[in-house]
Amino acid sequence: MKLGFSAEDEAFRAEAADWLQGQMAGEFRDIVGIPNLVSKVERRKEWERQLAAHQWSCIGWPVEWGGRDATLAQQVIFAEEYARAGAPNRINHIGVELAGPTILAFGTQEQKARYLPGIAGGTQIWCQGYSEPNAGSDLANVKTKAHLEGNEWVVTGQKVWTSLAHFSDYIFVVARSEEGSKGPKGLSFLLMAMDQPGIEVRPIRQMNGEAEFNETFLDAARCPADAMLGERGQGWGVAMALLGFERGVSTLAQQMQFRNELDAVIEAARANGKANDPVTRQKIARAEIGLNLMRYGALRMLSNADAAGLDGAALTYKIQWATWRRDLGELAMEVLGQAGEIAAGEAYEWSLLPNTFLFSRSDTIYGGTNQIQRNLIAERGLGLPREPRGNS
Amino acid sequence: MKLGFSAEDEAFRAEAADWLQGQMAGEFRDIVGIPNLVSKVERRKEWERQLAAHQWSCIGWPVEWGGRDATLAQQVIFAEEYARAGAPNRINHIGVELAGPTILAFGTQEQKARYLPGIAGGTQIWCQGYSEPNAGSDLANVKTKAHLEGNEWVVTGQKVWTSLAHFSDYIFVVARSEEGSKGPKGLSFLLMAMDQPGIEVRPIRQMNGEAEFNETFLDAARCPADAMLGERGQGWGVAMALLGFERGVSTLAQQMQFRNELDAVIEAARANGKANDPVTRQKIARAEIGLNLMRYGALRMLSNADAAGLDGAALTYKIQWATWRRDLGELAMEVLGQAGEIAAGEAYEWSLLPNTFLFSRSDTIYGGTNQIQRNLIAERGLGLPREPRGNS
Amino acid sequence: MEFAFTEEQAMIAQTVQTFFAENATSERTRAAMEAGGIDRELWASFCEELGLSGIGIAEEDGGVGLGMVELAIVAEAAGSQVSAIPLLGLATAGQAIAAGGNIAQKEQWLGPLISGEAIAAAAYAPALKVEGGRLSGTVPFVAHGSLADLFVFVGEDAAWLVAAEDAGLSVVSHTTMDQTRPLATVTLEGANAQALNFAPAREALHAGGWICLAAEALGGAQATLDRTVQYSTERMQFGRPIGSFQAYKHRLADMMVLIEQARSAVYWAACAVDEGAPEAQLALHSAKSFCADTYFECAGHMIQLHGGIGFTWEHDAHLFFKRATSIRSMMGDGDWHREQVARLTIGEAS
Amino acid sequence: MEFAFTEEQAMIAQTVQTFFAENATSERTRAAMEAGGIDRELWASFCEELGLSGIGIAEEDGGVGLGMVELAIVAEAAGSQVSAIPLLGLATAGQAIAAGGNIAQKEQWLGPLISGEAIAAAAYAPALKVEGGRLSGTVPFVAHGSLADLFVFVGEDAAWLVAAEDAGLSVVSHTTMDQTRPLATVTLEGANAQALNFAPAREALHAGGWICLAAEALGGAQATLDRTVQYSTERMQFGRPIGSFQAYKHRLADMMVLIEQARSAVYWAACAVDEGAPEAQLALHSAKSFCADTYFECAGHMIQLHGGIGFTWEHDAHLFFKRATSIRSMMGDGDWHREQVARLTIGEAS
Repeated sequence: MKLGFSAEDEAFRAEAADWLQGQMAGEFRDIVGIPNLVSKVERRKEWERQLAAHQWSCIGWPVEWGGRDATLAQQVIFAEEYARAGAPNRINHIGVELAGPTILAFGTQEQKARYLPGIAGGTQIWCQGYSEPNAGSDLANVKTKAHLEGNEWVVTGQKVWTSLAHFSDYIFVVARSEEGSKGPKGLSFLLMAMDQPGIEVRPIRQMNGEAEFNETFLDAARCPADAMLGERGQGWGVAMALLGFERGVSTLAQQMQFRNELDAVIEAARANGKANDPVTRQKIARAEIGLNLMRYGALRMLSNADAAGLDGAALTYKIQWATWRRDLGELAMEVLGQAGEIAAGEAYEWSLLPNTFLFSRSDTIYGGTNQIQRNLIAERGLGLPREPRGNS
Repeated sequence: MKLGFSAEDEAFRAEAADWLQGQMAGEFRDIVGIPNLVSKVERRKEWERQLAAHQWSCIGWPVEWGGRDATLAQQVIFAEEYARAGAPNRINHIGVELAGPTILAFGTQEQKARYLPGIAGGTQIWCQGYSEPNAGSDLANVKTKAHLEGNEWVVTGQKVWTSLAHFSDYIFVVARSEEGSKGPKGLSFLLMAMDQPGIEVRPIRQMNGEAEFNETFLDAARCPADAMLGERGQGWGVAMALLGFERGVSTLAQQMQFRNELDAVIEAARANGKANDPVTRQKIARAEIGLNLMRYGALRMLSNADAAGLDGAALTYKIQWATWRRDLGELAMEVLGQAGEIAAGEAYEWSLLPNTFLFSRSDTIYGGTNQIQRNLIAERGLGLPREPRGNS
Repeated sequence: MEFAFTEEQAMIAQTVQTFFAENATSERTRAAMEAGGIDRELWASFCEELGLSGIGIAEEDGGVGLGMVELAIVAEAAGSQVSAIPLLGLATAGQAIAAGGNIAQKEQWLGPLISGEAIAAAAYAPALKVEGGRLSGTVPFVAHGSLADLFVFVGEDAAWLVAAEDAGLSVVSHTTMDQTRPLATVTLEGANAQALNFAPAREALHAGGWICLAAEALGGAQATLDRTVQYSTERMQFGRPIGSFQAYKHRLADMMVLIEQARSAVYWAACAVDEGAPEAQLALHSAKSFCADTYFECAGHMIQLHGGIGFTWEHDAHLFFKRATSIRSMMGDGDWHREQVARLTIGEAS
Repeated sequence: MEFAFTEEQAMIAQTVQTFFAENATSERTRAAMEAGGIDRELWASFCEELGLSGIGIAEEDGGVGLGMVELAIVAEAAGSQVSAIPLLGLATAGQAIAAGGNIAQKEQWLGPLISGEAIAAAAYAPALKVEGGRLSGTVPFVAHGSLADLFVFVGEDAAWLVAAEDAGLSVVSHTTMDQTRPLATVTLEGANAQALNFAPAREALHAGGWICLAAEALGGAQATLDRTVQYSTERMQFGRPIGSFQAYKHRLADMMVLIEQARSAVYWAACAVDEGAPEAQLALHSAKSFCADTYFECAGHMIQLHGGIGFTWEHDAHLFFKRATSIRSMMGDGDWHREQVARLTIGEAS
């Protein structure tokens, strides 16, 4: 058990920090520290291409696909230095962190060659087509249908909560390819281009006033027959494996964002004197402790990643961070007081902390609500009986 | 809507206060302020006979059965003055507050004449035979059996958590009188004398070191055929109606005990300086608010008692007080610090606050766990679907 | 001692609940959010047709008498629909003028306030300085401040009444998280101030405001519960209504436990004020802090238990959530009110 | 960077878990509760057979080397059985002597402590006064104080070692809520004190003690979860195992979420101390406060989820609950540790 980094690791850190800071102080200084995922999209695409050009786009991937085969320690270091330099959140995080690793795990050599360069190269943005209006917590209740027509899959249905769909190039879609099938059986995992007449995207405005999520309507949308990942009818397994990648190194990048948010709370408390209030200090301390335990939980989870089976720390991670961030949002508003309820300008647009307060209400819902997480923990982590399905 | 008392009520208050304070300063000063239910039993029986002799034993009952037909306001006042005078908790509270009202509601004239004078007169102590080892949360799963032999019921089975059984004269037993019946159907409600060879009581030691609860073994225990309250096989309805009386005026007496406990916490905080700590002050304020809301919830519940159906405030009362007291116990230990973990003498016996801390862990369990309470609130109060039974 | 509505109170409750349910619809509230945070038509109907805007103001002053219990009944009903009306201004400034105004002030202002011709706003304003009857300074976070015709400001040892048309007064409105009751910043530069009788004005303003907010919170919390219960019987997942899942049911039960306590708190405080009970201050601080927290908790649960649609703009859940957020921070946050409870219970910290 | 047990650490973990599970049975613990709060045979086996009592003490001082990670592994296993052994005294006093003792002190005491011949206790003792090498004053709440052969006391700017046999020292034992680690009051009247090197002694005592308590709490919390999961599959109500009810399952899930964080906390702190990381103090305060709260929460859930039998003397649930209670208040309560975290994060309050 060891937390410190080796001299070799520290050399890697120096290299990464040097390059990242140079970029953020130079050519890309106009996009330093953007927290959301929807602004300055074009410039951020340029930045992601720049990362790729210098082989920093997906360092954990194999060298042959544009990565560096980086060790866990190196990935941890890169995430830290990326955040420290103020580089913006990855606009293609779904491609780099979810689609890419899943294609690496399940794709044929031909599929890898077709999709990975676009992801690694920062030229193709991806989004995720899982949830449907009646398949939310009950994710396996997918109604979107796919059937083969010649050498193409034809897909019809409706996806919802498709984050970033409005500027994505590809979407992976879980669709029912086997007629008459029910639940997790008979689903297939398809990789589809967004730019086609059969796909329409309508933004969903959230309570914070922004629209990061979308409804995606598929009306005889098409993709090649061989744009299926894994076996036909076995898409559920691929879909679940992909969710496992959500608990990968990307959690560390996310934590850097959380660190910024907590630091902003502390700064606000210092500025208005709440930092002297013992009750507030207790709450800030709890947030500080919680953030550190997330960090060390993630390191534990990543260090044990080779161990077989789902580790406890990994199963509990989603509810942990979502709850932490929701609580941080509440604390932020307590610290800010009424000032936190006033927008800077005329538009209904929120600065970092009020936005965290509002947006974090969705954190405990998307990607599996806190209730679904507790089911998973109890059933998979503790072996308790499964929740019975009703008859319908 | 009115909280204040009329001049007539205040005159009643003066009379009650005068008598109670006189007693507690005089003949019964040796039993002032005993919080538990198990010490100085004989003297307390004398006190309860004294209450009866002066018609203060059960003032809400009809005059013909030893009461005063007191109004709600008078009952509220009496509960307040009883506590203010430091009179000890009623050892026969199950008789006076549960058995008595149930007999008044369901008993024949003959049954009333047989049982009520002993309760009102303070000469017969009662206990409650509901729970069994396999009928806890699932209370209707009673296995204790009763069958008629001549003009007697013969009862065999095991009851558990029978509070005060070791010095009770009577027990009311929910038993399965109809062979082959299941669940709430086929149960009968029997009133049985404790002093007979077929009944054996074994105390259960609790985590606080005391033994207020018991196991009660019935081995061909007997009672007359007409010692059944309500109809044969309809005992569940009687049993549930009795539980309704738990939310009666007796809640006010209980709240006076809670007031003493909170006052003790405040006194301890003043004594050791914690009263100056802003974090502790917040917690004490929450307890103070919670206690007041219990009081006004109880008054609301009692003022609406004539309204048909179960009122929301009544349904939520049990979980509210049980949770409040558990939290108060935790707060008490935080305020006391390590000093709270040391007993006064060599015996494993606890003073007021540490005892509250330990004993309150059973408050959220007996009489329906917090989980069962939430089921009741959701199903009866909000009309949500019932929890499905399994197959067994 | 009878802690239940009288027949008259029950009738008022039914009337106002129906009025707000029928008129303060989501569509109208959303239109008001785009129009400065007020549904003027609704407010006019409330004042003119319902005739309850004079609650808590004596009949000789043009009011309808009655008291804080009836004010709470109204605010509870208004809150249950997140109505975009300047009720809080009336409950604070109106009460302050009725209790601390002289005859001329009452005659000038109470009639127009009760009829709805004039809108009032009030704020705690410790930073204001007075010199020769002229007020200067900045007052932030004035609820519905950009709509007000009249302001009541309460300082540390004085209270003033200022007309919005005063040349020395200017208002900047803000885009506010809760768009149904936006905040404004009022700047005074030698504005002409009429003094109110400080102690009674402040006391009445606090009682009216805290009860109004607590009762709004109660009504809002009950609405989040009712709407979520409704949703839970309609929405199916895993082949069952989601309201049949025990974890879901228990969350709803927890909401009800809080709400029933909030109900006791509101009407305890209202009764205690009406009866001049010594525990009135304890009750007011308890009600404001407990009800605001309850509303916030319940509105959060409403979002969570609605899943994805719960955090969309289209769904009403966020209206409740944002109103709850604003009630929490308005007129003293929870920690402050609890510290007042601690002072009353334990005494000052040394 | 490899935040997982080495093979050696995994082996130690397995060994000590087996040892305590087999030997620190409920029967033996209950016997120890009636016998002053120690299972002497268990402690002797631990020190002599297992050979892990020298953990964290250098081999040249008679220890077995290794560090806080291994100490945590041992304390976690001991805590999971609520073992009645003076491990905390060793983790505090032993570490303090190893870090702040001179050669003579180490030679005199470390051997007997490691072999189990001598038992140590330690306490924060700001009220002690020293005059000419003689200590006077009262030290309350000394864990296992009535069994100790040796005391380490830490004042505000000095630390001392006092032998229990010193004529100037007397001990009064107390009936304590947690009977597996009773508290005593030690009174000193001119007792002969040997000074330790203050700063390193205090630092080592704190690190050893906080890690020991946090790890005990982790082990205890995990045991409450494991035992409740076990019970939930056996106990039937309503014709179903109670562990099939969603509200019950979710409570167990909440326990697991806390416990996994507690596990991260313990080993983060232990690693940080072993590696001399600058964040070691932050980690220690985090671990002590978080793990103690987690244990208390989980032990409370254990009682609740066992229903009636959960609050009986006969069932083990109260042993966990009382140990959790004592860990919470021992060596700084949660509020104090969190205030230290706040100082490290925000700075001093002004």
